[in-house]
Amino acid sequence: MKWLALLGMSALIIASFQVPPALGFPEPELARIIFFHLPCAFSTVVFVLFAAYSSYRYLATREWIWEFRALAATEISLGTAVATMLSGILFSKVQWGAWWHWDPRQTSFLIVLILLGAYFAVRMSFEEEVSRARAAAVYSSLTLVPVLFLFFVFPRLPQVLKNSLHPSTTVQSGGFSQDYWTVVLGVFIMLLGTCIWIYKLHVRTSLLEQVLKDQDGQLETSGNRPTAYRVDRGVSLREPD
Amino acid sequence: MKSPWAREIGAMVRKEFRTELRSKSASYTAFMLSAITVFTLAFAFYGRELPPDAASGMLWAALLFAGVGTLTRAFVAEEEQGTGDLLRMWAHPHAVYWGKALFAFLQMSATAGLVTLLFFMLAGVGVSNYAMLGLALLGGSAALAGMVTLVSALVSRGSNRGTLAGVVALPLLVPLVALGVTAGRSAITGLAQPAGWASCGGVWCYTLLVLAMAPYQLAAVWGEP
Amino acid sequence: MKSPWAREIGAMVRKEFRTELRSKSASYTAFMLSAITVFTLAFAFYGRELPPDAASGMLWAALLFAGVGTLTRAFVAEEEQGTGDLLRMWAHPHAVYWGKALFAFLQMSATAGLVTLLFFMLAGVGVSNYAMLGLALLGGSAALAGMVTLVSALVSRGSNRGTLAGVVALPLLVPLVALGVTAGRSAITGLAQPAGWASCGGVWCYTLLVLAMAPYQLAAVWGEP
Amino acid sequence: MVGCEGLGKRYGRRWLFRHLDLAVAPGECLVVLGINGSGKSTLLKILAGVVPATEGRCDRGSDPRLTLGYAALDQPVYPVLTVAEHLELAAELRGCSPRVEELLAEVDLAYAAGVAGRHLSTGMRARLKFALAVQAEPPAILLDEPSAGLDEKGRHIVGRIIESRRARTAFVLATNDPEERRFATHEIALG
Amino acid sequence: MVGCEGLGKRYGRRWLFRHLDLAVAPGECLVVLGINGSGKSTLLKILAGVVPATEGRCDRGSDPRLTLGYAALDQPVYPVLTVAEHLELAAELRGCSPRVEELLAEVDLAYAAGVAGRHLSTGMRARLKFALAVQAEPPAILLDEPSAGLDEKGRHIVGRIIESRRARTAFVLATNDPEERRFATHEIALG
Ligand code: HEM
Ligand SMILES: Nc1ncnc2c1ncn2[C@@H]1O[C@H](COP(=O)(O)OP(=O)(O)OP(=O)(O)O)[C@@H](O)[C@H]1O
Ligand SMILES: Nc1ncnc2c1ncn2[C@@H]1O[C@H](COP(=O)(O)OP(=O)(O)OP(=O)(O)O)[C@@H](O)[C@H]1O
Ligand SMILES: [Mg+2]
Ligand SMILES: [Mg+2]
Repeated sequence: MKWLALLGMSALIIASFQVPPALGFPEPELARIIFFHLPCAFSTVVFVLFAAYSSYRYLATREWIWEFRALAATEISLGTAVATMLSGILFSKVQWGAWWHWDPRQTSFLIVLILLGAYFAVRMSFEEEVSRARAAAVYSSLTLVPVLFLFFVFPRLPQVLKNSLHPSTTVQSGGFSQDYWTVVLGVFIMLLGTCIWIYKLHVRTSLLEQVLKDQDGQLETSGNRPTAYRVDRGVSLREPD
Repeated sequence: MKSPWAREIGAMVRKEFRTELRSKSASYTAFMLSAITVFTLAFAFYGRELPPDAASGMLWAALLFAGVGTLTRAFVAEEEQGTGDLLRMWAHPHAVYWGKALFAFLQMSATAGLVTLLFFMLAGVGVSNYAMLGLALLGGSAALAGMVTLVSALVSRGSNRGTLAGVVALPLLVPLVALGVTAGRSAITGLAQPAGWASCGGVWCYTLLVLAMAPYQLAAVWGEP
Repeated sequence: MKSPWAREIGAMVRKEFRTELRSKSASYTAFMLSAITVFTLAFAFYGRELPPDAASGMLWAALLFAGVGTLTRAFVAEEEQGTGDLLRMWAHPHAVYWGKALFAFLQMSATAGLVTLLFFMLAGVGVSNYAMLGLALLGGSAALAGMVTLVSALVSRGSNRGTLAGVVALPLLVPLVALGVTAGRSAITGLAQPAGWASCGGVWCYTLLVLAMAPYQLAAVWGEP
Repeated sequence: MVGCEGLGKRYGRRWLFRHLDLAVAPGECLVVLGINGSGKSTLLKILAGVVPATEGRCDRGSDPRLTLGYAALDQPVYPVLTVAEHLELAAELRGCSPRVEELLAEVDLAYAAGVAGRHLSTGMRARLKFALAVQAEPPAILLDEPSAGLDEKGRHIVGRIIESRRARTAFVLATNDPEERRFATHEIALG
Repeated sequence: MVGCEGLGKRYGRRWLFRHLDLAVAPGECLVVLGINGSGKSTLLKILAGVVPATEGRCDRGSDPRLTLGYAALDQPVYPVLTVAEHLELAAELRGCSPRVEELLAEVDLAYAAGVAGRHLSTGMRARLKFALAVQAEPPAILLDEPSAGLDEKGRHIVGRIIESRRARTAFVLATNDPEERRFATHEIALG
């Protein structure tokens, strides 16, 4: 399995240099950044969606597993989002000649990053597990719509498109040549696989932590199983006046 | 006899009004924030008269910050007083939400009116399409009230609530601001009317979305133990 | 052995730090708030870059949002928690004021630094006179901290008298902001340097005035039973 | 009727109690005993549904607003609402009749119907909270340190409140005051 | 040494008390009695200097921070500061030595030195407030309902605190609990 992954990656790397430069870009040679840029963006969407779903499931069925899944998914989506941003910044340096161009796409994606980051601010400020889980779940279900809006809708509003340099219609209009598509998709699948692997490990660890906590607590309690006992109504503890 | 819903929500709103009228803290803060905001933003451009399509941005920024600064207290105050538990035991979460959101909406639209008035007095820009501006502002206030009320409940039992509320509420409202600003621009300049109306519709969609989801999320995050 | 003053004020500042920055989230959250404030403001102006002589005003607006909103709670929170009486019994009013004002100043200037940094990083306007800008911002933060702390004490006791005092006191910030904006503008654009320095001096006079009278007013309004 | 199954509460690493099964029926009065910090109030708060349990579940009846009453020493009231307004608000939210005069007479607070919450003395506040707890005549009432801070007369009122409702109400009392063990039909010791 | 001359307190139309002259010397313990709402706590708050008197004047000694201790049932503590931090803060502001271990041992709260104020139970909070009140060993100590909410052991601690300081300290107790009249050298009934 690992070897397969390694093989695939090396193949993709070679392929990414085999494909001809994309002439659509100011700097055709360096357009290859897109092979990293776009898959990261896509995986971000995937994990954001899944995180929102898990949060919803947690609220529906109060099972811890869903809370752990939501947490893991959000962490990974934040990671890929940062990767998108970094590659994008690099991209804008080489293509537009400035690290930060104040492009609507950049602004909106910055807010996406903040939305994802705030999830952890929320988590950190609740010390009790139950309340923390609920607050986090509700927050992440709240973020779904804004994230999707900033991700897909806002950059494509006409009045925004007109003063944005960032390409946004390449995919829909099939702007990518066949070989580009194959590489992009290949990298996307690779990335997704890796992310899912990390994600699974993450969920496992949080489950184990939870179990451990309860165990420890049990050890600390002095066999604490209080039981009610009937009192003889005849006796009154009131002192005789 | 009124329907139970009307009765419960009415009771909540009445309670909020009484509290507010007797300890004028919230309206004081609202007044303070909006006044300072508008003044500063208007002053930012004093001497040079305001490019009309920047005006909309300022207006919405002012509203956003005044709103977030004021309304986040809704549930935070309850928890700080320790009266949150009373509501939790007496009331249905949805009634609590609607009551507080309604009050917040009234407060917010009052603030919005004040801000807008001050703003156009100070900045001296004309409006070419009042209907659009009004609709956008109304929808905006509703969405602000609905969202910030929910956020205030979300953070009310966490630590350093004050800051957290801002951190959570502001980015969630950015889409609203984006749409509102667009609508405002075309309302002020009179250009790109279709786009303006579209974003006005967007604002209202966002509002409905918020108000549809919020009560259930409140029940989850605040209503239960 | 430190002087009693140093010890008492130090204790107050330490207590504020512990209260505000206890949970590990606090500083993270505070940082995010100032960031978000700037971004949201920037967002309200998407698509059109900022005229350099408006930048100063925006900067001050951002400062006010990020700073004042939280600072007004300084004393209000004490009274709402019911811990005000503890301070009244344990501490000398002046020590309380200086402690809280100092903490507010630290918080405020940290925010100011951060906001300014982000602001100029993102807004892409150059500064032609750093010294002037820095001085203006520093003085401004001090004045804001001192003033807002006092106002918070005025309104904290809940009596309408206090609220009224607050309403009267707060517009006093307006001249400060006006001076600050003017100084900032000439610091950024590099035009009208003399006027800039003048208003920079104005900011500092204002600061000294506030800090000179505030402790006594506090002792009168808050210190006595 | 109030109860719980396999109830457990953990703060950090420490379990206050665990595997707790209770079922208090009308006519019974369960007195919760234990030293300071043993978890009495926490247990009552969990039963009242204002603090989440770590494990297990509680039975609070169909609609807790009408089936559960709760009064605790530490529970604040609204600072600016008057005594009467508290009762009206609670009644409108719960959907029962306010019975202001009747209740205030029962707890002997009628003279203070117009006093704001923040101006109430300890004992007056305790009386108001009793009135609020029994307003809907719920089948289950939870009282946390009922007679703390009450004068002679107040303690008699507590006695009357409990005795007069015994037959149709399940009581749970958390207390440090040996006096109050006289109400117990059952007792449980925590910690 | 704590006292007042011609002290009077009016709320609206109602005088809680008037023309009140007190002088409690070390060795004496004044117990303030009265029904709920008669003004016991208000009197203590006025003596402590946190509530203004309507007329008359109080004597709190040269520097109330060091000459007066006050602990009341209704007095909250800082939610986020820990028990130990409360004692350190108070000591640094007053300018006396913190004596954290010593005091916490006396009130039997050493095990909770690191617990935040909002996580304290009623009885634990009461103990913390005793520790704060006696920290500077002031010549006058005011206690409002000291043993309310305390368990058996806690009530013994109250007894020890008072008895051990009798000789050098003037005590004023406001209480509804007949038990506590046993400390009285003098009594006064309000209302
Ligand atoms: C910090 C800067 C940047 C950020 C945050 C960013 C972010 C994104 C995101 C989130 C997507 C996927 C969402 C979508 O498809 O709508 C995307 C797609 C894309 N980006 Fe960027 N990007 C940045 C800079 C750049 C630059 C400088 C270029 C090249 C000039 C570029 C080229 C592309 C292309 C070609 C796509 C696919 C367009 C499509 O979806 O049709 N990006 N970018
Ligand atoms: N939110 C919390 N986080 C951590 N610990 C807590 C929290 N709330 C309470 N505790 C701890 O739980 C224990 C039980 O508190 P509780 O108020 O139930 O005690 P209690 O039995 O009512 O005591 P008392 O007789 O003094 O009222 C205390 O030791 C307290 O420190
Ligand atoms: N700020 C205020 N404004 C108006 N009335 C007040 C105020 N504070 C207290 N009162 C009234 O003063 C009276 C005395 O209150 P206080 O708390 O001193 O009573 P108390 O003797 O301590 O009663 P308890 O035994 O219940 O503690 C009460 O009737 C209360 O309503
Ligand atoms: Mg308790
Ligand atoms: Mg009292």
